[in-house]
Amino acid sequence: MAPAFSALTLFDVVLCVLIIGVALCSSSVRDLFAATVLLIIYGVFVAIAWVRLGAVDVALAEAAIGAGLTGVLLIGAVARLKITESPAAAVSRWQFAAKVIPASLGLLIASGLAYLVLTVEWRETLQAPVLANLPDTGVLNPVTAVLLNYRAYDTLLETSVLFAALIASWCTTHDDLWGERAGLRQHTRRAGILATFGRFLPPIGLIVGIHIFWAGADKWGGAFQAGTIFAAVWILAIMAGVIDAPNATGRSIRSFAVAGPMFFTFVALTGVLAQSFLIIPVMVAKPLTLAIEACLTLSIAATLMLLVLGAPRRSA
Amino acid sequence: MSVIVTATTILLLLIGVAFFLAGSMGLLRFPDVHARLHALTKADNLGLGFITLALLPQAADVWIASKLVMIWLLTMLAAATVSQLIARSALHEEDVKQEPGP
Amino acid sequence: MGVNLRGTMFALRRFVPFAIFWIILTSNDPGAWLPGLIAAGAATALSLHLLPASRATHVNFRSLASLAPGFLWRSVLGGIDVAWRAFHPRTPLRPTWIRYQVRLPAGGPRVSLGSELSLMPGTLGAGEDGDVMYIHCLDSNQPVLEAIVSEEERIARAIGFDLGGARD
Amino acid sequence: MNGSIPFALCGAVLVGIGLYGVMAHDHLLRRLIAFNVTGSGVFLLFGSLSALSSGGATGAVPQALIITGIVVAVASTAFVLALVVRLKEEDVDAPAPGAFEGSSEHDDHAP
Amino acid sequence: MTRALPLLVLSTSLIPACLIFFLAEKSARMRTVINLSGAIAKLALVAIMLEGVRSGATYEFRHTLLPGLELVLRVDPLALLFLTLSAFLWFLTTIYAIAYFHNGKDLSRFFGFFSLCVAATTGIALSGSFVTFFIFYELLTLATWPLVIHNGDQASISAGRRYLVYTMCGSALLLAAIVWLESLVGPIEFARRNALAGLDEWTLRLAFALLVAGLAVKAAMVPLHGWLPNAMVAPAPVSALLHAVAVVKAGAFGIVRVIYDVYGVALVDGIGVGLPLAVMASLTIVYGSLRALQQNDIKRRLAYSTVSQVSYIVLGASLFGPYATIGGLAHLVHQGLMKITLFFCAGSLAKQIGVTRIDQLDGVAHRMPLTMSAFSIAALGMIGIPPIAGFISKWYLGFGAVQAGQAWVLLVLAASSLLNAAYLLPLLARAWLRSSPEPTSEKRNPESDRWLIWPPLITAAAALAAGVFAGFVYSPLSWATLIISETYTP
Amino acid sequence: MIEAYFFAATVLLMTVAVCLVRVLRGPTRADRMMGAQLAATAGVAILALISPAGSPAMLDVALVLALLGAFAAVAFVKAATIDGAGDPEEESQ
Amino acid sequence: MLLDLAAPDFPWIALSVAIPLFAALIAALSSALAPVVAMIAALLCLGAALWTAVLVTTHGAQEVAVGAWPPPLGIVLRADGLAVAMLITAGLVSIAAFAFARQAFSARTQTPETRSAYSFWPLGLCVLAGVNAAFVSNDLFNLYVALELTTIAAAALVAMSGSRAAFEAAIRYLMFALLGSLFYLLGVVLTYSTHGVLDIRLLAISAESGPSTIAAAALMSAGLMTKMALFPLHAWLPPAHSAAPAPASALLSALVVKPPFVILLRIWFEAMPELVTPTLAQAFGALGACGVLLGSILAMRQERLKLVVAYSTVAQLGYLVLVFPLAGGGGAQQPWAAGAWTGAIFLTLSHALAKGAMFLAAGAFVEARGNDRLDSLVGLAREMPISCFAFGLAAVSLMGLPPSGGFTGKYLLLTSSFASGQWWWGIVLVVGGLLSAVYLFGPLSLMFAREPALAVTPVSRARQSIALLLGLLSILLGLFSEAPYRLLQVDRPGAAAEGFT
Repeated sequence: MAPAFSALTLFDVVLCVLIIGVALCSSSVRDLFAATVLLIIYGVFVAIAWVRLGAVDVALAEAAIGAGLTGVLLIGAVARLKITESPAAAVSRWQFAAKVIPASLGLLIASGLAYLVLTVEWRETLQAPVLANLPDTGVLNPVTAVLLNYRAYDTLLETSVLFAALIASWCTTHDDLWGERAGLRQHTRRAGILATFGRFLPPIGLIVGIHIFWAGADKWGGAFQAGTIFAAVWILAIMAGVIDAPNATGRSIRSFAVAGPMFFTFVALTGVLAQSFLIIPVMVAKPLTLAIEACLTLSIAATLMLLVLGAPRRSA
Repeated sequence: MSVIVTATTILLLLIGVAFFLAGSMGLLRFPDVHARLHALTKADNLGLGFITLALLPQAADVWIASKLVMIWLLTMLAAATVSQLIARSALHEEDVKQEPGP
Repeated sequence: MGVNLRGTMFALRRFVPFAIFWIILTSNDPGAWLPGLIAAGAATALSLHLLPASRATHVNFRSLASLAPGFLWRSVLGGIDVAWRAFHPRTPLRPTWIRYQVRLPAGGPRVSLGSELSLMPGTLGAGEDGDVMYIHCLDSNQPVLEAIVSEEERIARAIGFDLGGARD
Repeated sequence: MNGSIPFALCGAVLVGIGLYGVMAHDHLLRRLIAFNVTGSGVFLLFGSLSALSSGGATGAVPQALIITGIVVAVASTAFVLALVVRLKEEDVDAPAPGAFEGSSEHDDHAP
Repeated sequence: MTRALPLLVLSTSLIPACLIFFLAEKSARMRTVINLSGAIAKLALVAIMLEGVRSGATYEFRHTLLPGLELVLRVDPLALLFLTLSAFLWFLTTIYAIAYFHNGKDLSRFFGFFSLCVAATTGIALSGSFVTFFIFYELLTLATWPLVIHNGDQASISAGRRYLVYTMCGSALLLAAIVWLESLVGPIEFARRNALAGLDEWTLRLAFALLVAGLAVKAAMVPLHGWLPNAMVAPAPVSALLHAVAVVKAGAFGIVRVIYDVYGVALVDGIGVGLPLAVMASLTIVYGSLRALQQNDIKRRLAYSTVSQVSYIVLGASLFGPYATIGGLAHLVHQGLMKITLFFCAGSLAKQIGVTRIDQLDGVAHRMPLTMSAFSIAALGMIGIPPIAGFISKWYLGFGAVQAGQAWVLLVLAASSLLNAAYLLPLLARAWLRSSPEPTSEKRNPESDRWLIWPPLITAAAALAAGVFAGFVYSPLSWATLIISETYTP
Repeated sequence: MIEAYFFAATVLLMTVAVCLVRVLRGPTRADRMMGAQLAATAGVAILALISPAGSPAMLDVALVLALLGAFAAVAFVKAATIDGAGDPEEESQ
Repeated sequence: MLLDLAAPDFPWIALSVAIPLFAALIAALSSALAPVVAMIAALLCLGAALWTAVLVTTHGAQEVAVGAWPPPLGIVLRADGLAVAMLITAGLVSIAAFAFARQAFSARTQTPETRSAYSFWPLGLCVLAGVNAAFVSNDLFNLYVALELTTIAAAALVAMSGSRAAFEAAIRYLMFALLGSLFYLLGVVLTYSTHGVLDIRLLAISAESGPSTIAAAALMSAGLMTKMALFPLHAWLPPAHSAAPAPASALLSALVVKPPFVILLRIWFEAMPELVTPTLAQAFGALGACGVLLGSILAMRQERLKLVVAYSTVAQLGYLVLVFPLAGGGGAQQPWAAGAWTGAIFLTLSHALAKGAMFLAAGAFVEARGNDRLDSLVGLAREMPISCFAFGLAAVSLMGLPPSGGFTGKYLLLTSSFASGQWWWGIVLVVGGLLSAVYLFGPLSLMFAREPALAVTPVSRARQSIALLLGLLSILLGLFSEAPYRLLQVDRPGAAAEGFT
């Protein structure tokens, strides 16, 4: 047990204060772009917080998604749309109320939760059964065991959420742009800095991603983290103009995006042979889990990539 | 031996942190975007380098140590590249006055 | 056959670093060798797809290694330089721009020149326009032009490129 | 004091801040940012409560749930963003008063 | 068979309704065939049941809605009284309507809803439980509304709106009262009398008030009658339906059911709500007659007359004496026969020679003698001239009132008869005694369409027969006596 | 030793906190973006510093951060071009 | 290996999630196959649900432990009466919506593939999968994911028409829905952290009321109420439901708002019945009553048919939460009065069918007239009698007039309100019915009006009949309530009969 007040605690407290500070700034700063940048910074610190909480898997996900992909997503949109807050909108009584009521509600909820945190005796009872049944799951990473075995059904639905979001975001395009490449038409200077970066980094990202995927089974990481990394480097290559963005009508990209959930659903359906659903037999647990994860990783990568690029859009 | 290692580590840590501080100071105090980019790119990467260096003796094995170095290299690569991009992005044609040849 | 052999060599020159990278990542876990093979292979294939092998990408590792200490040292100097200016009460800066007629071949070499300049004292690459590279200098009193020229020559040596030939 | 108490409190505060942002801002993207803050606040609270009760690291089940939650959140964010961007394009095509009041170019160099 | 018969008789109009909706507009012949065969089948079934019930048989159909809560169709004498009336009049009205709407528009829709209306009326008549009654009562509202607005013009639509406002509010009250009572005692069936015994008096009174208020809307009792005069903008067959066959009768029938089969005479008497109801009915009788006097439009005057006449039924039921009740129940039929005759004739007048106002009636009897003869018989019956049916009802009502010790009712009856005479006789006088203002040089005989002539003649004859042959075993009066003997003997 | 690392990490946190001023004040977007850049680098350093206290997994987090930290800036420079999908280095600049 | 399809433990309910999911993926791959695949999937869903209904009525509630992991470690799918009834309804409505959508969104008739023709099918199937998942799942977090799946697909359906208004409505919807999700998630987090379980049944065993349990329940309810558009969080619904294309509106209004209500029922009736205090129950009822009144009044003031129908959804959803003050008591004790719980579910079912019918009919009107303004409904009773009839049947059910499913539900709720002496809720029910008559007979009158004829684009009778069938079903639900009633009683939570104590 750590001593009452150590450098670790100091660090934790400073980290927490900083996270809160960044969140506050992000919420109160007038400039939208600044708010977005602050969200990225926030993501970095939250990832560190997860590390401190011993949740490496989450930290990986937060680092890849919170600090990486969400940043790309938001910054790209905000910077391009050049949306900023109106300098001084007319101040009315209502506007005042419109701040005070949410503020008091926020305060109420925050203090209520804080009160609960300090007074209630919290219980975590599932860690023991998770570990006890680990041998039957074929993996050694308990988080992966939960994601792909104990609560694989959650994961199945979750990949469906991603899939639905993809179709949904395609649905926002202009009718006449259907069949065009995803997002804007990217172009770069040939052999420029960006292009070179986009040629150089993806292989490294690929290795890191595969590593995270591989480590996911037994140590930490997994399909989502790896998929996010793949998606990120894929996007980089597209933004660097090295490869073309896929188009939504292309059969191959559709297959790519659909393969993971489809295979997963298929495995789930084979469970009916055993009068159940989504059974991962102990005998083939490891290979089957890895196969599902691999398919999911690819689909998550493709889906996130397409989500971040967005629907086909007209160049300004 | 271990005292020396510890002392070195702490020294390196201090240097690393100092460079980070320098980067932040530069970011705050320098007058324009490009000057600030100098501070960001150079100081922080150096700071990370020294911190990596400070960590190397404590690393559990050589692989961990190499990994730390890899991370540093990767950060440096990314930072150097991106700083150029930002610099170019923030560049306006009229800013470039001098035109000496090589 | 010769082409194939050269292709294999090119591939191998990339495969090996990737494989080493993998081994470092996995702390040399023997169980991860097989996926490592796949990973490094995939990375190589991707790399060759994105950046087809050519003269310009042919890096001489030995000269690169010989470059490293100097580069590191200069980047330390760069860090100290900028740190000094940052902490200095008056922040002594005389920023200026240089348009440098770059002689290295386009692509990796030029980008690495820009990157290295960005880590060295007083200079910051800002991309190119045609063959002109924009370089931002923190202090116009520093002998930056010489530093740039010598850096460019070092890189040319490392990739075995004859600068004189490209000079007009 | 248990090590994860600060994080739990931090999560609680983040939820409050985020909810304030969601309700107080009228700009869609700012709300989206606030959503993300709230979401991560909830997750942080979750993780730290789990760590709190197991006296150390966050349990595997909460971790898995949080990862699921993060992915769901990023999917929703991406979709909302796509909608917002598209709505903005509508505004450009045919300027009309609506969701983007004051969306005209604001001076980038204002302090 | 005993189980299926009520369902069958219901389906004789329900099935045609469903079929007709899907007929193409132009297949008029098919429509007629379906309509008439339904009507004839229904008459046949009714005849079978009349015979059966008189000899003591009961027919019952049950369908479980929720466990314990059943849709009950039961044939008892009271049900059969109403059913016979509606079956008979449906048949005639159908014939009349086919002729009336010759080459009209939206007829599939019209006849569909028309049949649906009759189905609802049948259902109301056969209802064996309160919920069943309510179901068909609401169905009637819904099925009538498209008929009221059939013309589709502004006046019809606003009349339709008014009709809905009244009836929907009424059924809301009714529903609330039904559910309230059922939440206390369980599903209420009409056969199971005295179910409410033991409930708190004020609960009973309040519920009774709600029930009667809900039903009085359809029965057009003052002050809830406002919809009825407006609804006369609907085509004549619809008015016939509203006034004689279905809607107002359903309300009155419901009140009778409430008094006799839900509360029971003794209970109603015990909680003392009979007299107020009788007073209400009397007020309505007088008020309706007075308002009728003021109308110049024929159909409007007839409408107010309905307001007045239907309350005879309520009055009879609320007086409790066997004679009064017999009078009221008989009047249910008598009024139907007479009123439908009047509306048929009014419709023919409007359709054939464009006469809609009273001041246009001069000499009309010479142009349309048959129509006006029927009209006259019905009008005289309304006034209470013997031996036409109306006289029988009034006689029994008066007798019953005296028997029940409510002699003041006689005054009401007398006043009402005078008023009836006052607003109906001038019509007859104008039609028969005056000559038409312009020379009658019509190219075609306005009575050439026999399908418009026969129905009023038949109903007029029936009204006459009901009076003359009141002692005949199947006459309305005898049947009412049969019903009442069951109520009062046990 | 761990304590020292954590102290150093704490100082780094504070360094980043100071830099928030730049993000908040701008004035240009590039300035703000630099804040994110700094946070990513500092985050890598912090993760590296606290990793000896935990599992080597933390280094993987640092690795991911190092790899992806720069991406937002790339998205930014691209979005800052005229059509939002270009390259600041293009001749049109 | 032989499959024993008739075995009571065959995981039919899991199929009702997996089949539409699989179909959505196939539909995303090939837009040519999509309409057929969607229809087959919906039919299979319905078939599975019906068969489950048979099994459930004969063998009692069924459970499928996904992956054979029993809770608390795993997730349990549970088919009780409520779940199966909802599954059947979802199947019916989606079949109708898909059949109606075939023409507008068929890729085969439009070459090359278009945006909406492509995306409708996967999204529609995702909605079906999402609501089915929410109906059968017994795990609080899993329900969250299911809700999110539904929400995202539904919001995309809102945006599908591609108009500015549609995008605005979709964003507004998402903002509310995401806020709701956050509240719900926060509640789930507190629940798990307090009790260490997510399974509703296990929670019922272990839940003792502490401050965190109360907070969790409150937060989850707030979130769910946002998602089901309960007053005062209803503002998103009307623009969203009216902006979507007709078949999508049908799915949205009929299905998408239902899972939050079902979950709300499960949380309060199954997991934490002892938390409900009389004040809380009355507060729920008050919100519902406000929703009924406000929704109805706003519905009267609309100029567009789809908005009228959408506001009517707000009103109708208000009825449902009256179940909280009315549950239990005398009404649930008598055999003929199954109680407010059953009543509310009857209302839910019939609302789904009727609203589906109404939106499909409205869709036919829009196709015929090119817009959905009320004044362009004039004369449609002659031009499109089938659709008008369908609209009328649906209106009957929504007004709670007999004989319809709406009436059965309303009768049961009314009985409960009188039996428990809470006549004021009875007044709300009665007045709400009258108000709904006002706003529904308005459009109906216009249809019957005879004004100068407007131009009509013909809509095939077959497609019009789809709405008619749905409307008819909502009527038949009332006429044949016994079987659904028996189904709903399977594993009815104790609190539904005994009331909250």
